[in-house]
Amino acid sequence: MNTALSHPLTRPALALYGVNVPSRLLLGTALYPSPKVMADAVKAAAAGVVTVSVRRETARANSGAGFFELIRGLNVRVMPNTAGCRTPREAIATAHMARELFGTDWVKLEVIGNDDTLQPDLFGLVEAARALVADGFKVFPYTTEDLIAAERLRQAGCEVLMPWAAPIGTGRGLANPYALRSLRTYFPDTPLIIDAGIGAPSHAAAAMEMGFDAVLLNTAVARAADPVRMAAAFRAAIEAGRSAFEAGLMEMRDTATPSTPVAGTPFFGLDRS
Amino acid sequence: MNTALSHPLTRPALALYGVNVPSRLLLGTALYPSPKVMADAVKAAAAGVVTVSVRRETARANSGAGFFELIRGLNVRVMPNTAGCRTPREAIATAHMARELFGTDWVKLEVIGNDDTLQPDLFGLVEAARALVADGFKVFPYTTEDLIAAERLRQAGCEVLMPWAAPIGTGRGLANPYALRSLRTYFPDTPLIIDAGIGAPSHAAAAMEMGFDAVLLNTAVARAADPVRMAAAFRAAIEAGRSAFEAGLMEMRDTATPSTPVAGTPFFGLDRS
Amino acid sequence: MNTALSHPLTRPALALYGVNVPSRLLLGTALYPSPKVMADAVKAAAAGVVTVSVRRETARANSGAGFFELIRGLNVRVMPNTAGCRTPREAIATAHMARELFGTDWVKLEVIGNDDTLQPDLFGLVEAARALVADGFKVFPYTTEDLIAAERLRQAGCEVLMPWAAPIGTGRGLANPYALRSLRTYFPDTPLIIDAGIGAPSHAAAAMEMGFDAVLLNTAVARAADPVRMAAAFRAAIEAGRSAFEAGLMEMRDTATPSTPVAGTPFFGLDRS
Amino acid sequence: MNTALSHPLTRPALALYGVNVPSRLLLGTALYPSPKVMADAVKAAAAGVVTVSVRRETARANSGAGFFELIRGLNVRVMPNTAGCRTPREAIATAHMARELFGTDWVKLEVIGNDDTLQPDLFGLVEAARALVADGFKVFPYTTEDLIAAERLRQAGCEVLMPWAAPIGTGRGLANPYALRSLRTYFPDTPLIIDAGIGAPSHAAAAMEMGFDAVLLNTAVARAADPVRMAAAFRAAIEAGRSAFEAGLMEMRDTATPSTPVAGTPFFGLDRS
Amino acid sequence: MELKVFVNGEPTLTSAATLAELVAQFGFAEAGVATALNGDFVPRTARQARRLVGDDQVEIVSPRQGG
Amino acid sequence: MELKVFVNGEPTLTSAATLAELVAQFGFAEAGVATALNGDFVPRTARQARRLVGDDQVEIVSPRQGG
Amino acid sequence: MELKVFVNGEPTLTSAATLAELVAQFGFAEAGVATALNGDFVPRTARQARRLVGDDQVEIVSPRQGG
Amino acid sequence: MELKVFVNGEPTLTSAATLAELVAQFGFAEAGVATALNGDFVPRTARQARRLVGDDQVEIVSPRQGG
Repeated sequence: MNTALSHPLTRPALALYGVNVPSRLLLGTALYPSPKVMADAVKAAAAGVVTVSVRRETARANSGAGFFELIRGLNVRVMPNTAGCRTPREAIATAHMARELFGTDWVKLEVIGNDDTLQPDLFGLVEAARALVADGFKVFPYTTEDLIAAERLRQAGCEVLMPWAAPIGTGRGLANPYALRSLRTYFPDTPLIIDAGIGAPSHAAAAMEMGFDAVLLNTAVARAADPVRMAAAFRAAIEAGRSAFEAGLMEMRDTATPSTPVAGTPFFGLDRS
Repeated sequence: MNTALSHPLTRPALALYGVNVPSRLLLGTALYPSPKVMADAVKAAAAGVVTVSVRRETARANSGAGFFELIRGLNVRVMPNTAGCRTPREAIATAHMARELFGTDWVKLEVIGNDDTLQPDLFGLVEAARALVADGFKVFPYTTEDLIAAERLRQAGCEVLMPWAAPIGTGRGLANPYALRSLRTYFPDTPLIIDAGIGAPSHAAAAMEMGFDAVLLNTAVARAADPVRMAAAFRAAIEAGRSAFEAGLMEMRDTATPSTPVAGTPFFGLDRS
Repeated sequence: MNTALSHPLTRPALALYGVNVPSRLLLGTALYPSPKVMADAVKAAAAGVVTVSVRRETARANSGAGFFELIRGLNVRVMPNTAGCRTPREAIATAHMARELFGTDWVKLEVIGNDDTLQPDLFGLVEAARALVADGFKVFPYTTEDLIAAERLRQAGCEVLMPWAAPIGTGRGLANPYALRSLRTYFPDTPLIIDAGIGAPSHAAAAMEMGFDAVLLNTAVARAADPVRMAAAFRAAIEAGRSAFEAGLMEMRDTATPSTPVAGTPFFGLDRS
Repeated sequence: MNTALSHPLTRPALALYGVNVPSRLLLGTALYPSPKVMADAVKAAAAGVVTVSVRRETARANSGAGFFELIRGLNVRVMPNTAGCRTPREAIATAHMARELFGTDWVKLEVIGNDDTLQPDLFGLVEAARALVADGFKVFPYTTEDLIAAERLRQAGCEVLMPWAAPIGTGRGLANPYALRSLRTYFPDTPLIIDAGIGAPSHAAAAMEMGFDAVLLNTAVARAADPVRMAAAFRAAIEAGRSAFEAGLMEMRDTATPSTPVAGTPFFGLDRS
Repeated sequence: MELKVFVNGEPTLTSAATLAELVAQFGFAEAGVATALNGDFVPRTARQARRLVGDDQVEIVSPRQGG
Repeated sequence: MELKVFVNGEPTLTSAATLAELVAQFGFAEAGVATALNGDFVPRTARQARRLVGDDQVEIVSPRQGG
Repeated sequence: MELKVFVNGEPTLTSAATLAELVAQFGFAEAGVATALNGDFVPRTARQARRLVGDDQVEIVSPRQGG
Repeated sequence: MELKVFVNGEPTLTSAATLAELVAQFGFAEAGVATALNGDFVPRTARQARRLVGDDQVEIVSPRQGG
């Protein structure tokens, strides 16, 4: 977006834990048809952060090294997650292993309540966040639109919150826009990143128009017929939504109002029969 | 969108009446705070077409000349409208006057059924379209999502249709997405431009994701706090929606599915108490 | 609904072409598992009107007589339709045949634009309505939410309009509530009956809450697992929606407000830590 | 609904903590224009349960006695709430005072996270529920659609859950139908009562059609122009929604399908020009 | 001598001279059906007067379920 | 001798004999405006030939913003 | 000799020695109200035994409308 | 003499005395994997000091794709 890019000063960068992130699109690295497509998608998305995980290594495969090389080559900030963790204890140990491997104290904290819905367990999440903050982590909790959980996460020391749009991988978009608006209103100064459930660029644009600070997604790009092209589409949609938020959207109206001036309409006032 | 722009060949240009239009955003020229802002917005939007009108001239003002100069300077294709016309006869005479003044046979045909809703009068619209096509016009009818009216307009010789999203100036977005999908499915090969009712870039992106060919809007840009920035936002959103349509959106799912691989999850299978 | 029934005077009956109809539920007679279930459903629905059709008779079957007997036995006003007619001429001849057979000048006028969508052909509809009114019919046109078509049908002499909720048999409910509200507002004194597309009692209740005068449906009852029970459910939902409309619905609010009084809350003002 | 009432055996009564409740509508007693209107509304609603509260008494007013008399006269089961409580400790003490005053161990447990949104504090809610169950209460927790909180409340010994539709007093209806469906699916055998946020009978009917067991509301009735009539409307809508759920709703379809038989359509196959 | 007409779309040979006779020959109760000829309604009372000619398109309908 | 006509809805006395003269008298550039007479378009090239008569309804329009 | 306690949030001087006496002094029917002391519920039967001390926080509540 | 421990959930016989030796025996680059023992993280620098005992639950993980 030339215009956008041409007003850098009017565009406050996104600051997360004091770090300026160059883009409001955070992208996952899983589910792509190939590592090359993943790398190309990350570039096309101009992603500000990429999310990664840790998994059990096997002597034969030794797959970790290759993947890490690939990621390093992207020159994008990495945020490991604790995906699949069911308890605070698992999430805490996983976060520590990830910090050592990836050399970053940023962590996308997932504590999943059950395997069907992959819904955040808000209770375990707050407990794990408290412990990890105490251990010096910069915690990015994957949470719901729940206001009180958000408050507790802030009190636990989370400076950024990541509420879902809808359950992971559903691509349903904003399942509860009303509650998400309340969350945004209620935490005007906390960076809020919509994480999970985004299925289309229009969903991401709508989130940004509501004033959310960024969007984190994976499946909608990785599972597109053309992931690279879709990554570029999300990049543009997120810039569009952010620009619209900054540019001030018109008010929705109930009744029609002409755009073309009414004054001087030809034939006005003549017998129209 | 770099990626997008880097695949020009994969992106069939928008052809309207055999003319390749360089952008899928058509922009109105009314309601801006100033002519300068309008001109800057048209540039920021990289609009493929701008809409204009004809209005009664007065000896003193003689405002037409100045406006026309400004528009000519934009080097963008012009499409005059018949806004405010209540009968086919008015619309026909207005279209002829516009063709002589603007030197184009393109016309955005509006026949408004009533002044409150500014809703298209489908009956007058088809009648006027038939007459104007016979007079050699390239007619772009502003219509509703009505399938049968669409069929009659096609039969009348309209090669492009412009269904509304919602009434003019309401900014409500797609009021009846289900019916708009049917229209798109029912006319797979007719260029369909969503005209009127778009209030936010996410609305425009959603329309493009549904496979509509372009979007025509005015109020949402002109009435934004920062019209130029908003124009750029719509440009990006429309590119995003079109790219997403071409890139193949993921299927929406009812149930969650993990993005991060499940295989190799640490602590899996251990006693989790 | 006892209370409702106990205020008969406060409940203006539904008057259609000067005839007081005892219920705001109009029910179709097709698609039921058996004639008996149909008859029981009509009774459970306490339907004010039942819709019927005319179809080609064969010497062998001679099925018309038996059906007509069954319907006569229900002691409910009958309204024949012109379902399946594609042109005004077909609809007009069909309406005449139906009037002779059923001995009523009421007709549900359908002129279908195409067989896939079964969408009303507004052009043929207005033409046929004009002719049938001239022939002394009481025309109930099956139309869309289009305001201008509604105006033309009124001018053609239709004293009642029947806009769709969604295409026939889809059960999608109110596809365009915004446009339906406009229609209701725009024709405050014309009886408006929502016809087609209703899938659940909550859809019917919502239509009545918006101030529509009645609901006509068929598939949602006939295709229910238990049509008789579903008929009773729709009856109750339509009474509920109408009562709610008359009783004055609360305003929707953006922000929460306590129902239980705040004054006198125990422990108020004490240190809550 | 005669039909409904005529199949008592086919209608499993609502059993809450082993008690058969005669109606699926639970009604609040606050915000009515007068005690008489409240009493009449409870009767018109045929409410199965009414909710009440405890508030600070003053020597002069001594208003408690009169209110309690009125409620006793209604012969409806009473459920006191802990409205306004901000901490588990307040809620626990309030529940005990209510049990002593109203002579029931049923309690609608509210632990409110903040005064603006009146949103349940899921953390305090679970803690208070655990304590109250241990003290022998039958706890009806006012909660959100959160699955994990629901699981913890069940584990705490709550045999009934009361998820919100939307924040208290907003009348917005089902803010997140998708999540509410998941909750219903996930707890097929737990009585689930939709509590708060219902604004219109159609909202209540929709909740019942989704398979929820009952609806608890207050503002939508008390703040109606005619609360008594609105109470009757909600009663009918809830019966309608429940009957529809039991009767098996049709499947929503994307494409139209005729209700009137196609076979034997007059003029079929003739030249239709 | 027989005529070929179309009854409800089916080609039919008939000796009936009038629409009334045709209806009778099919064994339909006079009041049980309604008729159209070549796309236009023919009232019961007019069937007797309406003589058939070759290739006439006859519609004979009766009451049926409807939505 | 003067005629009364309506120009853009306003009653106007004019000595112009033709539509072309009327446009000129108003000081409009010939190519800067388009015209209609009594509801029908009159091309620029036809204005000279079109004589005015009493109560003619003349529309004179120029380019303007549109949506 | 008088004690200062808080009754429903209001500072109050009372000569009541017990919670039961306080309730009585306020003229409340014993069974018409429920009580809490310093945030904890005090059953009716325990009010007599519960002696008041300075700055006690007393809650005295009765039935009221609720949602 | 060999110990039975669980490595990433799999029962394994090993002669390694410490977590560091175990990682080495599996052929993992020391810095290429992270480890946990019985549910708690063990930093790279602490693996040498951490002696294995029977039935220890060892997790050995490396970088992978994530959402």
